[in-house]
Amino acid sequence: MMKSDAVFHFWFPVLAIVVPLAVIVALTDQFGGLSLQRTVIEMLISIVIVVGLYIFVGNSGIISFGHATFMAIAAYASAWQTCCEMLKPITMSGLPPFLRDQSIPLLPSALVSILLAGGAAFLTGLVLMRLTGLAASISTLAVLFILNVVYSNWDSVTMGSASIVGLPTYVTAWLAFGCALLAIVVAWLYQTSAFGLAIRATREDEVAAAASGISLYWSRLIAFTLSGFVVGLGGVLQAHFLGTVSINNFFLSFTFLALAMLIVGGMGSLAGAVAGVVVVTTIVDLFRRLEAGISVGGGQWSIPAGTQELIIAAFMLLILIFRKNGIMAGREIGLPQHTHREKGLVHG
Amino acid sequence: MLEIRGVSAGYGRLEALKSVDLTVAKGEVVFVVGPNGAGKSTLLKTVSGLMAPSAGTIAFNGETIAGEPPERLCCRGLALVPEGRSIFRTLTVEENLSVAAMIRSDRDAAAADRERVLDLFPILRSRYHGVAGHLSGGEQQQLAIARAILQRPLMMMIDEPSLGLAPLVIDQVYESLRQLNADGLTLLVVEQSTARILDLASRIYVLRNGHVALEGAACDLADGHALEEAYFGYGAGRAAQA
Amino acid sequence: EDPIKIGFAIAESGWLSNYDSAPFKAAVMKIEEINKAGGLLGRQIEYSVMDTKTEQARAATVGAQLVDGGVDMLVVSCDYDFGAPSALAAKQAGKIAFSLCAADPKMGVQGVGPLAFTANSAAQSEGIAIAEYAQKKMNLKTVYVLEDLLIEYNKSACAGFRAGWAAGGGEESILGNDTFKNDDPSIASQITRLKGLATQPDAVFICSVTPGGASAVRQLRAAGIDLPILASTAMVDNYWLNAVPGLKDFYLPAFMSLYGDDPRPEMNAFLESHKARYGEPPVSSYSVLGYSLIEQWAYAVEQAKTTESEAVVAVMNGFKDQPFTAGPTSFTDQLHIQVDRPWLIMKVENDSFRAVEVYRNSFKPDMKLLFRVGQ
Amino acid sequence: MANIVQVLVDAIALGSLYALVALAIGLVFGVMRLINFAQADYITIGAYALVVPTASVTPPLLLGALPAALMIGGVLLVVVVLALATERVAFRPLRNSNPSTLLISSFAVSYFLQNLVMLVHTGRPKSVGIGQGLASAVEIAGVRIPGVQLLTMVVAAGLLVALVLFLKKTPLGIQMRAAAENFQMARLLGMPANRVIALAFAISGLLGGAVSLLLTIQTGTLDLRMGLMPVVYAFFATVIGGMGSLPGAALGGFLVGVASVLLQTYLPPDLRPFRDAGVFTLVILILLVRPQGLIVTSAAKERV
Amino acid sequence: MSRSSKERLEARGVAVAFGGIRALSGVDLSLKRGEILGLIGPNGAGKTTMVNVLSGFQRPTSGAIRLDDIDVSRLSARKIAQAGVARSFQAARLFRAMTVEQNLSVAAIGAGLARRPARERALGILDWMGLAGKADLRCDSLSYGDERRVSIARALALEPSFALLDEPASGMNDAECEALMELIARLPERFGCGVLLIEHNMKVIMGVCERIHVLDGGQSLAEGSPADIQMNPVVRRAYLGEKASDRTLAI
Ligand SMILES: Nc1ncnc2c1ncn2[C@@H]1O[C@H](COP(=O)(O)OP(=O)(O)OP(=O)(O)O)[C@@H](O)[C@H]1O
Ligand SMILES: Nc1ncnc2c1ncn2[C@@H]1O[C@H](COP(=O)(O)OP(=O)(O)OP(=O)(O)O)[C@@H](O)[C@H]1O
Ligand SMILES: [Mg+2]
Ligand SMILES: [Mg+2]
Repeated sequence: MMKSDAVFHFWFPVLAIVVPLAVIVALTDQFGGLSLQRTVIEMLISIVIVVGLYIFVGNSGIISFGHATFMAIAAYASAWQTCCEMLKPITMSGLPPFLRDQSIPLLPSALVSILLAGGAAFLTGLVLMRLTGLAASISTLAVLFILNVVYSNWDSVTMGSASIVGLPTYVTAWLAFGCALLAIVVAWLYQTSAFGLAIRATREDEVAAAASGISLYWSRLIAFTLSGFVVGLGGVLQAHFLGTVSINNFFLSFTFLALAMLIVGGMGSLAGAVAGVVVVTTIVDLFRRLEAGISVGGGQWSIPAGTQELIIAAFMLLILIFRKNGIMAGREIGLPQHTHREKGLVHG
Repeated sequence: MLEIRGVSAGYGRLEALKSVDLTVAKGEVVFVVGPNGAGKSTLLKTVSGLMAPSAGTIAFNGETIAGEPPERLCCRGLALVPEGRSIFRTLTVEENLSVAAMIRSDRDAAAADRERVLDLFPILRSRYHGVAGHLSGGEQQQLAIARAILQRPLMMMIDEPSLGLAPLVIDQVYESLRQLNADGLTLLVVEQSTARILDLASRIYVLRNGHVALEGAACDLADGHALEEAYFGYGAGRAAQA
Repeated sequence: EDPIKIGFAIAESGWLSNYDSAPFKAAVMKIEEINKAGGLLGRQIEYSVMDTKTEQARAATVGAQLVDGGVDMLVVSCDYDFGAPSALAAKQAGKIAFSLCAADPKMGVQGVGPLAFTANSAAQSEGIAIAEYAQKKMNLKTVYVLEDLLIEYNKSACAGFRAGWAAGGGEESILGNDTFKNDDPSIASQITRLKGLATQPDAVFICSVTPGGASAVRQLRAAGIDLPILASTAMVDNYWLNAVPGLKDFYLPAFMSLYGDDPRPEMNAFLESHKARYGEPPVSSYSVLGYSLIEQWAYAVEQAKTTESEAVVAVMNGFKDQPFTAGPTSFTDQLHIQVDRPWLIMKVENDSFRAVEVYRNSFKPDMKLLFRVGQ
Repeated sequence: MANIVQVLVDAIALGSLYALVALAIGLVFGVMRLINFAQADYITIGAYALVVPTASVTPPLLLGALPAALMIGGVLLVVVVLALATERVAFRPLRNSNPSTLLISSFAVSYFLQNLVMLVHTGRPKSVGIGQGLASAVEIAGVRIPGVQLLTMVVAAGLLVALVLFLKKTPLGIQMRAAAENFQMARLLGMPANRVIALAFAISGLLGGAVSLLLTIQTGTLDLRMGLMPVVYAFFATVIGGMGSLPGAALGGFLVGVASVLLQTYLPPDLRPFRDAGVFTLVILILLVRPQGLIVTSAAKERV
Repeated sequence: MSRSSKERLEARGVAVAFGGIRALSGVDLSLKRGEILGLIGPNGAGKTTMVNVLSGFQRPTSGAIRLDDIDVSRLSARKIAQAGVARSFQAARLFRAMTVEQNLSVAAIGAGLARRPARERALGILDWMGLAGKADLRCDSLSYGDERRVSIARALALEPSFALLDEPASGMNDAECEALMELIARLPERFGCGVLLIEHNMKVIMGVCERIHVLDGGQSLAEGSPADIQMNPVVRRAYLGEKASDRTLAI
């Protein structure tokens, strides 16, 4: 096999995800309306977040409810650094002076925020990754609640449960795309690395992995930290897309939605993570438009307000029932002959 | 008692059984042997109702049963000891046995049967209140067989009874199968190795790649050559014609 | 001539829709009245509505879409958190954003920006008003404060209450503070603490909203605590009174009475026209704020003779006790929220709210209190 | 002294409520590896069944207008039917799926039900005044016990004992545990396994209905999210108590309830808003010390 | 523990009790590098428990495990694996959603290799075992026999000093057993490791073991050469059965 051929093979699953995304971004950027463009940006940010979530959840098989925590940490950190110079001394009087009285340029502040999210994930993981299975999941849920309680009542720094409003909104479609690309590449490099292989083994069988000399703790801690960084990036993007940061946006419903996207797509593969986001976003947007009303043959037609949520819930259930392992069923998009072999049709 | 005609079954696109014919008469002990992946377990799963056949008919005691749910078949007197034991790991040994006896209405006889299997497998008595999941591999296998005996079926299907059993215990199991058969139980047994089966079997089927490669009375196959040929496929063509 | 366009970026679904819908209907009513009377600056007013679905991201998107569609003014959700994203979109296009009933001063100059207004009073003002009323008119000397941590509105109302009470009766007359969460199934330990006080207070102030507030009142009464209960405006509606049949001695400040006993004739007139237009009284007294919102803006436009934001804002910033249906209204170039508009004090009697009297607070919250700095 | 006793009573009362919910969560988890978030909506819908389904904020009573026995029966029936319906429609087809898929499917069911209630009743909280008499407190030796809390304690303790006996001693209970563990094998042994599993859901519905009533009597209010926090607490309770152990679930429920009340009571005022952070930290600490939970049944320990 | 090859793996007076059940009581067992030791005994004799103890999955209630005279009883399963003791399981326990090559690579990574060298080692072992063609198959599509072979291969990918194999031949037919015997017999020479082999299939045990240790009821019953064990009346009574030699044991 030629070298470049091997490289192409290695990167093909990533290309198969990224190229269609790029096409979507280019098309909507050129031809889409405001609402569609914003939906696409939201989708790309969700990809960053869900891919970040996937790095841990998908590879380790442990559901984490705690990742919104790291997003919140990054988003708030970014808000403290970049938001509303005039308002900060009043509403966030508890901030240390170097933050309270000045703004920090966007790029360094984003990097610092992401580092903070990753660091928080590392520290959390240091404690929690001794746990496995359900205990680990529940403890991440506890972390989510703890952060929520702390941030919604630490009034002088976080403005409590009120939104911090007025962050610079610099997130464009192409920036979001670039970040999604980065997240996907990071996830791919990780999952194909030795660390990725090791943690996938622990997902399949913890006992056999231990017998193979794999440390459950360290492999999970690495994944947890890395995914903390990536969702931190997602948090920063979301903050600077909406222009507002609110702790309530990083709580249960958000967590459930992100997990739902991951699992609908199939949590066992990177392609699944992305597919889940794309499919769920599309369905939501479609029914949102139907609810707002479309013109059919001259007349206005719409579904009753509030039915959108019902339909989306039913839709997700149907996907889960008919594709138990999600849309991609844990597989990456490989080159044709590759998928053939992987499916194991050639029987021994 | 059991009549299987042209039954096919599979997993998704993979067809594991291809038009299999097989009959078991009342009181017979029929063995099914064959290499890994031949479809032996699939055959038992299909008969017991765990899988629906994609074609063909299955009749038990003269009534067609294809497509009936396993709980109904169980009530008709068909028991299966599936591959991989399938004991209830979180239940105690006692509860595992109780569950099997629950469908029986003859309580006294069930209690007597329970004593009988505990005598047959004394290790189960000593682990009676222990959790079944903690048993050793062979002990679990014994529990699975004991449970099927307790069901007091008309016909018992066992998938690889000797799996994980010590040689001595295999002897006991085969001995008790012989006794049960003598008491009127019909048996359909899947085995991996042909070494032990000849003196218990009434008839033997060799399954290969989802086909019946050879079928015959045990005494006809006693020299073992035809059996081995069919088994390993040296003369697959010839055997199929036979 | 081209019509004037008003956009509504409000919640038509999700929990916030319950708060947005009543003032929205009243706002529409006012627009219709203006149109019937010949329009504004001789132009008819057109309005369009888009649903934020009670999501911040949606709120930002529909705000941008409405502004993109060329509205002259954007009406945004009742709540600061969900109104602000739309208001920011308006700000970027240089348009006025007017919140139906945000009670947070950040929906204004220091938060969203100089083009943002809200039709409501600051939550602190409610707390101050009921505190002063209780001291001066009800002659209560000591109080115990129960704070629901669910939303900032509660915290602000409590902050206002404490400041107002301390101003009149001294810090020490607040015998204690306790907190609870709106969704706590039980406040038994809070009750135990209250009952364990060395001296029982003269009243309890609860800054909360339904359902948690209603549940707290029920549990207080069930525990045999018959003290007067003071509360904030959000608890004004009758519907939760089922939870505490026979409730007595319950007071709060409100915008207006929906039951025809408001001492102010303009409120009753509003009530009548609402019944005429929709066949029923408003479901919530917040309704009048939406009506008054359009009234205030239209008045400013008329004065400015243009819909240009800067000119209109200049007029509005000059309002000083300008009489509108909702009450005297003041804005300055620093404050785009009311801090001492008179309140209608109401109490519960025969399982319904009854108007008592109109009360205007004398203690005005300063900026520190409004933004709860150092609280 | 009386004060400490009072605090303990408060704590145990809240703990019992969480224990009741935890029993339901634990039971269904036991049979299906499903952490059923829709339990929250069973509770909510049971409570909403008390009033006529309408958008009005002051709806007339429906089941709530019936005499007590009928009302209780009616609410329990509604929730049991609901639980069975969700089992049949959503969870049965997903049997054998991995726990994460099941969990997400229960989110979907929950989301569906919540929005259904919202569509019918609107999102505005409502109120019902049932059980006013029960809600008021009795004083025993200076200790105040609201009737409904006493009832909660009794019901929780009674149901715990009943359920444990049912699962350990009755044939149906043993069958349920068997079917929970190995569905196919249970069928092979002649059990109507689908019905047996559905029974577990019916019981969880029964528990849900009981919680609906107790909660409504306590708070007098109906809200879309009224079931959520109890279920979240129960969720923690089941795990720290030891998954698969009903006494563990109940114990966990007590612990979170007690911790919550004690923190509320003894934290200094400035820290009281952070009460729940304390409770959840405690959850994490317990898990770190006992990852399998407080009560580990020997069956839960898997051998290699 | 460092990874240099060890010469001897020993159990000294190992006892394991589960509540009242004494799965092992005071068993001594020693495995040298390069030898194949059979471990047989009736069901429930404690064989799997012994492997669990040796591989760190079960703390002994008393007694010690020594690797070249270093006490490793307190080490975790992972550390012991890294120190050179590999095991297979009674059920294959493969990483089912991964390919065969990845299964082996995981063990190589566990032994400290990077991704690329791990793959090379994995492919080398697969090649040696005649499984090269299956390197890229997912394990959930393997036949039963291949599954068992891969699980052995995975243990070997640790390049262990000692390989503990728990009933590798169960569920295999006669021909497959024979292939497996051949494979096991070649392990010491190829990997330089000692092999502890648990089997109920006497053909396999008698065919490849140099020494056999018999457990019964958690206690050592006998140890010796295959011929000795076969003729040992105690072993025959407890385990093999009286009819044993005429059928199963034919070598
Ligand atoms: N659950 C399954 N999904 C997909 N394919 C399966 C499944 N179970 C068995 N197969 C395939 O069906 C074929 C027949 O399998 P079956 O288990 O019936 O064989 P068998 O004769 O019992 O083999 P063994 O001796 O290994 O038990 C094999 O190719 C096997 O890989
Ligand atoms: N975790 C446990 N709890 C209780 N008893 C146990 C546990 N693990 C093993 N045992 C008991 O210890 C004994 C030894 O079990 P072990 O699995 O070592 O036997 P074995 O020799 O491997 O048997 P087999 O040949 O059947 O696999 C068995 O009787 C078993 O019931
Ligand atoms: Mg088989
Ligand atoms: Mg064993």
